[in-house]
Amino acid sequence: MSLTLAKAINSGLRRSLDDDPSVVLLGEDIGALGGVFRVTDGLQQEFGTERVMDMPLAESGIIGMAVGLAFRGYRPVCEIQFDGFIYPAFDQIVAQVAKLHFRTGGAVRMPITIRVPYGGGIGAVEHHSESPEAYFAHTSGLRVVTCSNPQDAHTMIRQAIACDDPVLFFEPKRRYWTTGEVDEELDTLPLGAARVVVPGSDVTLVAYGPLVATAVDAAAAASDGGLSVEVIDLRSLSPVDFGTVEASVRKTGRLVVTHEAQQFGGLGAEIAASITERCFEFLEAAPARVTGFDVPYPPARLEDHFLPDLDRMLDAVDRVLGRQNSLTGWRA
Amino acid sequence: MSLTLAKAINSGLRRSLDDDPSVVLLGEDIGALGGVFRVTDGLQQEFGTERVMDMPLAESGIIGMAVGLAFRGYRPVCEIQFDGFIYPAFDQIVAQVAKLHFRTGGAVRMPITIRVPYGGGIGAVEHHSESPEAYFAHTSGLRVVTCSNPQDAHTMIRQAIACDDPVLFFEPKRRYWTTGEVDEELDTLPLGAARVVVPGSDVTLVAYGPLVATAVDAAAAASDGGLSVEVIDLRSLSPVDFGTVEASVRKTGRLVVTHEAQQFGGLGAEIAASITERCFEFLEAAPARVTGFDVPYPPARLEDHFLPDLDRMLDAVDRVLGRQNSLTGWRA
Amino acid sequence: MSTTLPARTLVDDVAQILSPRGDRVENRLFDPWIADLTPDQLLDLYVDMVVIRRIDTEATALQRQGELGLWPPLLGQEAAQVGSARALRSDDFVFPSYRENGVAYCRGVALEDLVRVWRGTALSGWNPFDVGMATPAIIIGAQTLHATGYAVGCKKDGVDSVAVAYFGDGATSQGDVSEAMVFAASFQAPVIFFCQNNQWAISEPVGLQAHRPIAERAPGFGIPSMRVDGNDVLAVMAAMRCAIDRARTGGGPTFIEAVTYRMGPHTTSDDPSRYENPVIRAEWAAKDPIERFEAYLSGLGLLGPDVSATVAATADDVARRFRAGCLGLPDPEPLTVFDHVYATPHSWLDRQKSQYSAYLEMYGA
Amino acid sequence: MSTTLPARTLVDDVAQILSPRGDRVENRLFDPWIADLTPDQLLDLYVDMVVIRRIDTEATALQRQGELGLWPPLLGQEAAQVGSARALRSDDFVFPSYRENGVAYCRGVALEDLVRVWRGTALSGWNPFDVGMATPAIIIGAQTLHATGYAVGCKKDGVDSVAVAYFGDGATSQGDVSEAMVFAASFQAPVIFFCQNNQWAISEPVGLQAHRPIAERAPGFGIPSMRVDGNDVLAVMAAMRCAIDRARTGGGPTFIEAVTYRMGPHTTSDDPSRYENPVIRAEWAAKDPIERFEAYLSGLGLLGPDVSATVAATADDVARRFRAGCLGLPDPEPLTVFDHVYATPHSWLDRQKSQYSAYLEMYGA
Ligand SMILES: Cc1ncc(C[n+]2csc(CCOP(=O)(O)OP(=O)(O)O)c2C)c(N)n1
Ligand SMILES: Cc1ncc(C[n+]2csc(CCOP(=O)(O)OP(=O)(O)O)c2C)c(N)n1
Ligand SMILES: [Mg+2]
Ligand SMILES: [Mg+2]
Repeated sequence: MSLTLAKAINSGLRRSLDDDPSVVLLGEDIGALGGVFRVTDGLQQEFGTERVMDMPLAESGIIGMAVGLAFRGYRPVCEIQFDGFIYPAFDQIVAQVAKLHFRTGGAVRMPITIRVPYGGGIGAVEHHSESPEAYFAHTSGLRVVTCSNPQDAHTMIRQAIACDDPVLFFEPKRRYWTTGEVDEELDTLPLGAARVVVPGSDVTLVAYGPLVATAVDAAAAASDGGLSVEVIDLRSLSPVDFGTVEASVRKTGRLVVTHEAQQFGGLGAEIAASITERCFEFLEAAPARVTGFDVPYPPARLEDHFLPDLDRMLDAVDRVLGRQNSLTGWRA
Repeated sequence: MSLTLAKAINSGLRRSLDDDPSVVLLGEDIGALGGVFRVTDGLQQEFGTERVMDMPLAESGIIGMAVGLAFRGYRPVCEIQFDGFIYPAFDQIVAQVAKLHFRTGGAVRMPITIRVPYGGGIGAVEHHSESPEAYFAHTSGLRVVTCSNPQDAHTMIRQAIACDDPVLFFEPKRRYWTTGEVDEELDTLPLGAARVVVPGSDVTLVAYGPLVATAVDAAAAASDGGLSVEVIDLRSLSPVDFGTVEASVRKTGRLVVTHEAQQFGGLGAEIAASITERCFEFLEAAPARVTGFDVPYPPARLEDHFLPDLDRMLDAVDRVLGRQNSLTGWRA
Repeated sequence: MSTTLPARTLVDDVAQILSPRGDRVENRLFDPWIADLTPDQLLDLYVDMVVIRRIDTEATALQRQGELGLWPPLLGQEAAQVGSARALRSDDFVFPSYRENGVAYCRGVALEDLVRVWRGTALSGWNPFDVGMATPAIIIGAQTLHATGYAVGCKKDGVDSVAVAYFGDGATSQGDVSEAMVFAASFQAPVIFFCQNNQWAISEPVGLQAHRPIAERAPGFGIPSMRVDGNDVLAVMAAMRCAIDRARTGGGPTFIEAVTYRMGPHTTSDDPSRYENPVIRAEWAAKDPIERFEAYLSGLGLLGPDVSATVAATADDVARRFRAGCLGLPDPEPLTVFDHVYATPHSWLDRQKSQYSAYLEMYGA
Repeated sequence: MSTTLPARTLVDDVAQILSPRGDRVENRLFDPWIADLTPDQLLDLYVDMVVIRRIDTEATALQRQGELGLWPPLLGQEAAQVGSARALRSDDFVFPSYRENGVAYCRGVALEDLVRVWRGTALSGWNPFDVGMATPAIIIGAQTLHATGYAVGCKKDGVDSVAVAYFGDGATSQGDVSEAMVFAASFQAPVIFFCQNNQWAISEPVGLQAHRPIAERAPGFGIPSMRVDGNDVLAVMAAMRCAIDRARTGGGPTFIEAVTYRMGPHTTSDDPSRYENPVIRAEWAAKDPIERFEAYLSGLGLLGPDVSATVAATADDVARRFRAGCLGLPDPEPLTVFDHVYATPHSWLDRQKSQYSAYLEMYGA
């Protein structure tokens, strides 16, 4: 079945609602409207207002109510309408959702999934293009995942909902309309596993979510130039499947990490630091990062500069290979 | 004048209130009580309830109100009672305080200082021992600093308040009672600069806030064993003074970073990654991190395990030196 | 004139000065607050509403033509915005949401500045201090606290300026809005909470947010409130003037619920056919704020064919200039993406800028 | 018995069944709700209060002796806690703050489990599902949303269990508490908001949080509320039973403000001499909940010297067991610091645990 990424999540939600009566969907405008991206399209009609509930306009309230429902044995799936609107719920996520299982010595489970359309590239106004994943990956007790294609979108949302831990599920909104084959029965990889999407031997290029497609394009371009770039789709950001990344870097000796999020203190730093710790002696060059700048997400007319693209990825590939690149001769 | 770190901040606040009529202090219990750590002791008595204002019990409200006061030309200094209570204000900090200057093309300044007693080691109950600095260091538009001794506490709080950017000012609560000389006129380092507190040549040990004292002790212990450890007090976490760290690592070739905060996605990752980028060829070993574990802050009777101590720092020093250490022979 | 309001909701029914058909209704509380309006001033309110509707329509067209990324129409809310904004002084300060383009026009924002944000060339269209109005706040409810803090500052400064927070019915569910009421009451801040209840928060009807009229919420926080017909420009202005007077004279905060209807989509991206009942929509169409005021002014003999023609010409002219201004907005220079993150130098970001500048030099800007 | 309450605050004055001197006051609304209480049940309430005060005193002593890191006394709030908790069924669920140790005792929490958190051996003292009560919530106000969500779940399940959120006067300023009222009203959740207004949030008097009685806040959210003398165990129980009955029978949420006084410090770390007016404190001492009930029971002839001696002996015994339980609590094993962060394996944390285990092996645990 060929589906867009948005429809693949929709069908994953439908299957989860079907399979488990404790699953409930909570969010703003997810009912009659089907969500601003139509990811929940038709689900309220099909499952009723007790399973798919429009929520008052208060993110802390939505997550706090999900916590109470989880106490009662429910498995809430919350939609945060856009990345930039998750912060009012930060306290409930970080101080309650993430900590309750630990706080209660395992007595109270928080199988809550928080769906967040994230990232830029859609020409939106402020607060609609952010990549806040590092805040949550730094928070013990949470799992953080993101998908890059329709098949994963479908499988991973179902795995996230079925998971007994709280999961932040980041959806690459600019890829909602990407089409691909979806097999509802396919369940090849566990939720925490990364995937090598392009095998290669010269450089390891780690990406996730919206930038996987860009990274694959970069690898194709590099291959035209005779370079073999291995692209890894991280999929899980907490935990990171370092085994897969490490195996690749042991082979290539060179690592480039890319994400849309701001660089300072972002996931790229953790991946670079961890891989350096794990296979320092295999590294031929310092890992390079290709990320959004350390500025608030800029106005739409500037986002092409902010967002990592194929050229900036290739420039970093050149850098880790010690070839001529934009920083050759650059001095602070 | 010899002062505790808490009193040194108190005297810094007093000077700022004296020097600039636009400075106002906002917080819970900062008036008659003088704050739960007495950091604002006597200030409401001296400056009145219009300058030192007890706030209703709502952190988002406190920071949101500070934003409005900043619009009106004030320079608010907000106290968050404990680290774990900053999250209800996360949205106002991340989406408003951090972004308003950028959003308005420089028209609106946010010279807001947010004081946060942070870190563990005082045997407290949950939410009273956290180290959330990485969330804010990852947020473009904010500056993040922390002090480790009374002199810096005094000077830096005044610099933070005088700064036209928003500053998160993290106060190492378990060092509030540390005593030291304070010269109110001393103003040696800019707010963004790190300081070499123990010179050395074998290993660079980077610490900040509450762990600087521990790092200094570790350096002394190492020196008894014939090792020369250079200890850097980072002071500023955004921006990090990489120049100072880099100069040290170029000399030692070995880096250990320590903080109480959880490791995954913490500041240690950024420092390790950035230093690796800047002086890969000088590194003799992968930078090592000595941090809190990736668990929610544990109950008091377990915090000695969670918190980095002298022994764990020395173990990491051994590791970067390639000596026998706890991970020798360890396999995942 | 008295500025004392009872602690509980002032008016249980929606207060009007004009009926939906444009007939003058007696209102003992409100009448004195607009008794001084001259025919010229009445006409000005009318022109404002017509022009703002014209701008709004033009903006929707510009979006459809791909010239704007997005636009949040204020169709139907002209009276709520004009009546409230025209009650303010220039030294007052407005903290709007994203839908207050009518208010912005009244505050003197330049035409092209209205669309910078929606065209994506900037995150703010204007300098807030030039017009006494902050730029659009997109995080729902956050600005109510800013208005409260600003008002506390006015009080500290000993001036009688006031702050106004604009927000919607949906916003009342956000914790920040309740906290703003707590703080405003606690510090008796000279702030007006102006809620345009347009019946919708995107697809969610107001009944999901509140089981009681929204105006009833404030009194429990110690803030008097009024419920007013938001499609009646005179009633809105009267309520606002009354609230402002209270604030200026030390009476503290007031809450106004302007009951209106969002006649357009939530934004140009929205599709109300998925959730809106066309019958109810039609009912509200019959209460149009401009038609109502037109009828009233015609009754007063203020709106002959000449005047109408002049107003139409004015609106056309504004629309032309608005469109030209929009199309003329330049794209920002690449390296400005690094500007104004900080007010003072930041070593990390300065380095990043320098590196990206080297990158642009190598690969061509 | 009717469960309908008027939308507005039920009682403008603080409702009582017993005067501070222990005299029975007629209360037409409340009387029926406690008419069925037998002499034994009345005596049980008394014993609960005495025992809880004894536990509380003992805990303060343990803290002074260095056996507890901290303790939040509930001195003065015994009636508010016992009267409300004893109105509940075992299948109901309580979401407390940190001060509800009296409530926890009534729910059947084991004595040593009351102090695990305060001794620092665990972050929770008990399994919430064993006693129908969550463990202490320290983030002010957060638990009110949990109670609301839990109540929505009860409604979904078609059971008539209810949820209760306990919180303080200071908590009412937090956005979460207002949001909880929005959600509870919107979904007509069977939840009771039980606010112990003990006049203080650490050093801040309730007047800083609210200019109107706290009970007045709920009606604006569409939630009926009651204001009750929190030092009158019968009045508290009556209000709570009334609210619970409404919730069980589909009447939705109710808000109860129990007006009381924090007779101890905020916690054992606090120093009220810095901010408290001793005259007001003395006034409240005269309204002590236990003395009042004692006078009432004595008047009924239920509290002779024999009974009093038995009660004292019971309290002493509980205190002895409480102390022994506290001192007997074992320290947790080092590697348990990694347990229960996740319910399912997490590669990063598992590796970290393995490394720390190697470290402990090398350097000795
Ligand atoms: C914190 C936050 N959550 C969600 C949104 C998405 N959103 C934008 S407008 C809107 C509805 C707002 O409704 P209302 O307050 O009634 O204002 P109106 O749009 O009707 O003028 C929502 C949910 C947002 N902007 N901010
Ligand atoms: C979010 C948050 N902010 C601040 C605190 C610190 N704090 C602990 S108790 C307290 C006062 C609470 O007052 P109230 O709600 O009246 O409850 P009481 O202590 O009187 O029972 C404060 C400010 C906290 N625990 N959580
Ligand atoms: Mg609305
Ligand atoms: Mg209290």
